Amino acid sequence: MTCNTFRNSTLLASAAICLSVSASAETLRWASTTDPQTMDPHAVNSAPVLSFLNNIYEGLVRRGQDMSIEPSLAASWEPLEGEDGWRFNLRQGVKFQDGSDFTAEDVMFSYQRASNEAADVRSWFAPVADVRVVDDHTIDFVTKAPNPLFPDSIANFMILDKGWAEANDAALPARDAENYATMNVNGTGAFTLVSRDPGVKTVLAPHAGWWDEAGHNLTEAVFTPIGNSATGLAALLSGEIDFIQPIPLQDVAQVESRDGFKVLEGEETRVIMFGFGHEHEKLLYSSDVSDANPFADPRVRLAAAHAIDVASIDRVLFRGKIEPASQLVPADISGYSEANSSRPDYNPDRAKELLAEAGYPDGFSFGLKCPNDRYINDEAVCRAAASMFAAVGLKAELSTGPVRDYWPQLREDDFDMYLLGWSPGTFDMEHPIRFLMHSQDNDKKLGSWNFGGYSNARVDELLPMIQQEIDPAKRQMMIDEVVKTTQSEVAYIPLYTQPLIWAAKDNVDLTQRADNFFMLRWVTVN
Amino acid sequence: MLTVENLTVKFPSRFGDITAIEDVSLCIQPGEIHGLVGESGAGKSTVGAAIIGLLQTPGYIAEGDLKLGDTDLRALDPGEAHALRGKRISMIFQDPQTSLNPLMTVEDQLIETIQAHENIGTTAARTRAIDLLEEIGITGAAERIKSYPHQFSGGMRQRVVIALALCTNPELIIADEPTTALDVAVQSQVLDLIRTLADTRKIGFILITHDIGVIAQISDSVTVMRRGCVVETGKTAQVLGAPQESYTIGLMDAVPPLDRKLRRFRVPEETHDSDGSVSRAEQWLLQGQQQSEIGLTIDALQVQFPGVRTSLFRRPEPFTALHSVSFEVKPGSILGLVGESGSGKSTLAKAITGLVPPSGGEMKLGGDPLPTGKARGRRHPSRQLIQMVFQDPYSSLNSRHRIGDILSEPLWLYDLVQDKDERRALAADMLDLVGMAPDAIDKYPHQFSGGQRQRIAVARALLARPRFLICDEPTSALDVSIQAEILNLLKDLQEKFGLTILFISHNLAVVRQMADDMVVLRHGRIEEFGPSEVLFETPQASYTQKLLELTPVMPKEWNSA
Amino acid sequence: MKEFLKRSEGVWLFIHSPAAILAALVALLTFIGAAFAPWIASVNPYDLGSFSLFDGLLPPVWQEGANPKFLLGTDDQGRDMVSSILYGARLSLIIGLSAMVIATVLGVGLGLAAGYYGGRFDAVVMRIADIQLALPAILTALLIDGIARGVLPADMQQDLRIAVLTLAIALSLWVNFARTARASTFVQMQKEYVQAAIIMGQRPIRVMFVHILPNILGPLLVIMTVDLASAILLEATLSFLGIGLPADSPSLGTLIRIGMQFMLSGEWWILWIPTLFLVALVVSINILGDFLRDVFNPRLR
Amino acid sequence: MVYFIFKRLAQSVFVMLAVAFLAFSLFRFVGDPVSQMTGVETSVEDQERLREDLGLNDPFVLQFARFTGNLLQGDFGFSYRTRQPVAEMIVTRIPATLELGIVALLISLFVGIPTGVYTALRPRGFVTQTILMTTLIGVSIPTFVIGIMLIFLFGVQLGWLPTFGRGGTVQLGGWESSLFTVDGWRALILPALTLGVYQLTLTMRLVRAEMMEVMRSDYIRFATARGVPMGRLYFRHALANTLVPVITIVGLQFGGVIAFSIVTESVFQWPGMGLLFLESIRFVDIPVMGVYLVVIAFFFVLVNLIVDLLYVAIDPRLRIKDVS
Repeated sequence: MTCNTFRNSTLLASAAICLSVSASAETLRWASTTDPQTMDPHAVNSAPVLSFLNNIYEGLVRRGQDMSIEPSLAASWEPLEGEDGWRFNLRQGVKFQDGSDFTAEDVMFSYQRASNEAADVRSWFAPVADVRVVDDHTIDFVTKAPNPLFPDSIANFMILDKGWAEANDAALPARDAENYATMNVNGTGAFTLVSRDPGVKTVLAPHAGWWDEAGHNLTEAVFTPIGNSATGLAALLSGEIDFIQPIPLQDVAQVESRDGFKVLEGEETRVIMFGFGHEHEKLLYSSDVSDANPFADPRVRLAAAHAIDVASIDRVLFRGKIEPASQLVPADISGYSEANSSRPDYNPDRAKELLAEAGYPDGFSFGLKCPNDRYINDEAVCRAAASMFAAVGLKAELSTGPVRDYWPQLREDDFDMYLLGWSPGTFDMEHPIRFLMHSQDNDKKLGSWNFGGYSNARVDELLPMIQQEIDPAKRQMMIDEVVKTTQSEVAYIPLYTQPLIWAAKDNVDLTQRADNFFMLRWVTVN
Repeated sequence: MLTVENLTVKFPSRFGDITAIEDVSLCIQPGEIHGLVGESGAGKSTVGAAIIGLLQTPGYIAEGDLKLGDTDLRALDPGEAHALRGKRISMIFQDPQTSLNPLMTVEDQLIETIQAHENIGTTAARTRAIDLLEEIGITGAAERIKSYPHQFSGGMRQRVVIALALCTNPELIIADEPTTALDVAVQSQVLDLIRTLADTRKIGFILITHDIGVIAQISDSVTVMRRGCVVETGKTAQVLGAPQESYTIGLMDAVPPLDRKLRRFRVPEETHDSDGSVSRAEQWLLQGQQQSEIGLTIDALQVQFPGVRTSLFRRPEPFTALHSVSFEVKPGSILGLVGESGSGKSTLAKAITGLVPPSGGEMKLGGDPLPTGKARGRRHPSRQLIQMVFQDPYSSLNSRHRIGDILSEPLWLYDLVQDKDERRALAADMLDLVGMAPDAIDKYPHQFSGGQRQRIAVARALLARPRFLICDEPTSALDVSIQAEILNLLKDLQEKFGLTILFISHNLAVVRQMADDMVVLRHGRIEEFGPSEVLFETPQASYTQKLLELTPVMPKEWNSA
Repeated sequence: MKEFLKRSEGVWLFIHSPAAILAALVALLTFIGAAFAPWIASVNPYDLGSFSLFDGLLPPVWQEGANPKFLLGTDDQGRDMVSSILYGARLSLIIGLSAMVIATVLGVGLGLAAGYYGGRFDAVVMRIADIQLALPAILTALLIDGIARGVLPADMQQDLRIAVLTLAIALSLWVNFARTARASTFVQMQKEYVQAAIIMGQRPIRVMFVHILPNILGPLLVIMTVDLASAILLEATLSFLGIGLPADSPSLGTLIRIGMQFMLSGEWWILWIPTLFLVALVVSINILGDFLRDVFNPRLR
Repeated sequence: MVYFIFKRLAQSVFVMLAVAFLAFSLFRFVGDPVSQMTGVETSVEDQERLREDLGLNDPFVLQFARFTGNLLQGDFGFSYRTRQPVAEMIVTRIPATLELGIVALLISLFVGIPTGVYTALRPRGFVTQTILMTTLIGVSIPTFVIGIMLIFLFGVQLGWLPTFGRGGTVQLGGWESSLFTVDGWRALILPALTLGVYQLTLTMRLVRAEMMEVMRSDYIRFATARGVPMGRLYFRHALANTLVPVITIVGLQFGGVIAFSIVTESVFQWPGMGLLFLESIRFVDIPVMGVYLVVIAFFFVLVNLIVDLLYVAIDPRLRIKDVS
């Protein structure tokens, strides 16, 4: 490979950088904003951790470049006969990175570990009634009800080596104190951990005994978290890193204008939306309406939807890189309701009419809460939206804050309207229905992110049916009904699908997956 | 050796050049001590600075010739001038506390100076330095040379300064107020040393001072300066003994004699001619005399200050500033309190005014016990009855307040006059009484000279209608002629209003002019207490005798007026 | 006459210092612009209805594609940069000035009292000052912000963001005042006019504030200007770290924080115009501080 | 002397305890650690259980007592975010911050003192005015803007220096140092410069002011009158006497430098304590924040103690008793 094709500086100093960067031909240096908090695949259910660890650990199933489910540690699976659940036929001859064999006992152990109270990922196993080891390479997951999506939902359920974990006193995920698995790994995946300096640098190397054919040509991969996006961009442009995810979208032009770099753009699966305090009796932050909650009226909610000019948000704030959203998942997610793919148009006059019909011809003021460090341009979008609301008489008192105290505020019902982004963990429409549309029900663990308390009996009724329906057509019909209902009631105002923007040197070939996971096994450095 | 001819120094300012000294001519021979005397602002220090080439920027020599031997000092470039400094001309400053670098040992400073002008090894330089120190009276110099300046007492430190000026064998030393900061005894030693050096080493000295006693004692010749000009110059005995100029005559008249008590000083122009009518302020003060003259008795007063704690386990030794001091200020009299620095004079004043709590003994004001320290409430009558005039007129008046506000404050505070306008009128009258123009009332303190400020301070004290006045070195910061005026004023007021005064001073001659009785204080103990005339004529304590002996005086016949 | 000359010394020095004149001019114009922002600015950037995203990212008039309505262009929300800067300067100055005033009152009060009473009280005040110094400004800001969030009702928090930020900045600045006031008070306590006042039986409050305070104002005035500059910068830094003001009521610091995103994107004006403005303002205030220092301390001339 | 140090230590402990208390009292308000520790799919019930396990539902005083008690026993707890021992996390980050702070300080001293002396001796020169104005502008630009500007100028456009991180480091008995490799030094230059600009200006102005004062003192005039060579006069006599106030302020500021390195570290992705602290705030990592604050307070009191001892070393008046 050449030292640098993007800059022909004759300076010694810059040459030195290049030498250090390209000391080993197939080293990939990459950066992202957040460091994975832990190397334990069951301790934390967060995207940075799962994304990173998917390079080291593997699940029974995995997602391909197009997000489709494909066999991984399970070579195949089929529904159980006579009871609800799935049988997984495990792949033979798979070895962990320390050389020990992969068996059904490891899956069993990992299941117990991941479904333990100390694990943050245990919600994945809520439908599971029992797990049985059939033989060394067969394991049954018995579910409480028919669950056609179960294999899809455990793509991030990663398998640890039982013997290794027990020998190192890491049989359970670390909850308040660290254990061996926090800093050490033993997976079956394509890469293994060479060294880790949390928050500074993590080095990976290929796992020589990986069962699958390596689609990459790396000998080493070095990860550095860079929190400040400007610094990250500078690091890429100066050649110190080969790849960064994400870059700010306003810098896309800058990267593209330079030789030797490329920008990878795509749509994430995350839909950004506004939510309402449906069940609130009155507005919390209003200076003119104190005894009622206008947002309880669907006409007001629809007026708010008509007030938003997504096209302008796209043009100015996102430079044409977002897709307007009509429902809570983007189009390529399973269960997407094609039948309900239109969203309320930008129509301020109609909005004013609706407000007048609802009895608020002059509008009213209310509190709009937004995070300022969670989603791309979250604060700017809210400011723009507030300005658009104001144009139809909806005077938003905007309050933005870091996500660390944003969630508590939402949980405490401290809002009139709020911004939320949702990425379906299972890549299926059922996920947002379960978390965002079903009535809040702590016992059944449903509607846990339905902060506004939207409640529709028919939706509640349909959710279990959707979850259990095996026939795709019937299932889609039910989903269409849910989407139609929630659209007509304007349960949420879906705004757009968040874009995914990565940048890399020209000589790096990689795959951008819609879940924002970066998979080293598809990287080639030329 | 040194000839100064028609020297004029100017300081450019935004109002054009200000002439600091004009047309000054001097001539100094080897071994001669030439006194340069004058009141503040006379330009004496500027002459010294011009000769050694250290005029404060942006001052410059506008005219005149400066010659040291054959060297034309004005023709030197900065490098040559700097090389000449120390080598041929050196200088001694007023305050030995500040003129030595506190961070370097005496040895370093001496060796550095010697080596700056001579190509000489460090060992040789050290030997020379030690010899020099021994010569000027520092015993055990070989050890003490290793010390830092702060480890020497004031007099010893001034000797070190002299050694530094001397170590390069200069032809001329300019001594700028070399003894002003020193006590009488030390002053005498330093003056003797200068005399000896002039005689033995044939060094010419320019002795700049405001103290005519000092000049009289050691200088061979003298130049009297005033406002940048030479008034009179010549042999000391001739200029001071038989002054020709009226200014010099007035100056000599203002010098308080040690050997007798004058009723009043003869002041050239009496600043305030009283037309005989009784002013309103005077009337007001006299009205306040319901209480008759008041005395102060001090019995076994002891003051201790806590020492600095240096150990976790030992309580620090307290420092005793006053050891069981007892004396009495008779009603309507003036008691003089003399002592050298550190004798406890000021502590005593602070104890009486309540600033410092005594650890033992008691005080009585006019027969009533006087509460001490914090026990004395803000509203205690003594707060009004006892007033104080401070040493430094530049610091005793709040520079941010107008004179009117300063003077009205006691009237308001003690609720003596309720009406604001009346207070103002009375303050103006009081200014008149102390010899100031009443229009001063709208001005700020910095617009007045030291003497005028001291008058204002006296006026402020009077406006409290006090019966007992403490004057803590009220004239030591003033020029002699001003001192004479203030002393006259105090005498007049005391007589007129029957005040009782505690007059604190280090200057025996001044005390003699003022005091009826006298206390001599030393290291916090009373050496002697008695009627002042008796004490001056037949001192009993050896300490008092020594003090009287060492105070520089003019030959009797000079001060014949 | 002498009085006049003494007074006019500052004036004389001033008219002979081009830097001071220029700085005063910049500061004065900023103050006027900030004070009259609601009347000068074409739009009110706090009024969400007064601007539109449609006008977003327009360049300054001298660049191609500009709209003459927006002299210095618009930001990503379509806000007029000129108006934003005027309002931003207004907010920055309100915060800076109030923080400075609070810090002065608090610091000078404590410093004066510590210097006056000395002893144990002094020791306590100085320990508190140590604690404050050991808590960096950002932490103080977090602390105050957090307490306000815990104590104040929710609907007041947003309105009080400015007050909270101001208080946080003030708290991290007061120590400087306290130390200076204390040291100066120690010096003044040795002066005879103070002793005279105490001997006369004046109330400590009067001695401190009527007698001592006017005499220590000089150095305090210098610190006040320097700290006004630091307060404005500190506000900018806190905004950068995300504990400053919300983006819908932008101060200069917030404008710069927002502008940072556009550093490389070609919309240079969103970052550099507010930055230049801030630098000009802070430099001017600092130059005036220097000038005051020279006036009060002739030895530095 | 021993008593003096003892007294300072007692004061230091008090200050640190007070800082710990203040710091701890703010944690309740920073946010909810549990919502940061768990994923979106975690049930409310599981969150509540975690909250209980961490003792977050206990009364504030109890939480503080537990924190201080553990601290005094040397138990610094575990990070909520990474589950690592806090002591280890902080200790591994200390070298980076200290090296950055000290190099910034050294830059400020080695540039600030000479320029301060120069500008004091030639107060009216053109060069002096230029230096004064440049540094004034330097301190008027927010640190984060300076940092990013430097990165893009030297890192991207010129390509001379790295844009982030510490570069090559060497392990020296647990102390990870970047001072022993060329690479490390290259990485250090920009952040240290960014952090040092303010400090430099302060030092320079302070030296200048003090120097101008000292140059008028009697002992300098006396030394001039004795013909002491100019170089010696300026440096041995004048500069030495300006050091006491300079050390006071520089010492006081060093605590601030360490704390303010938060901004610099965040801009340069410098793996020091400040960066760790910022991450901890984001994740409401209470144990890390608490220990960080106590460590900062410790550095502050330590620096103050060193400053006091330096006084004694410099000024013989404090070292040797006055005999007179």
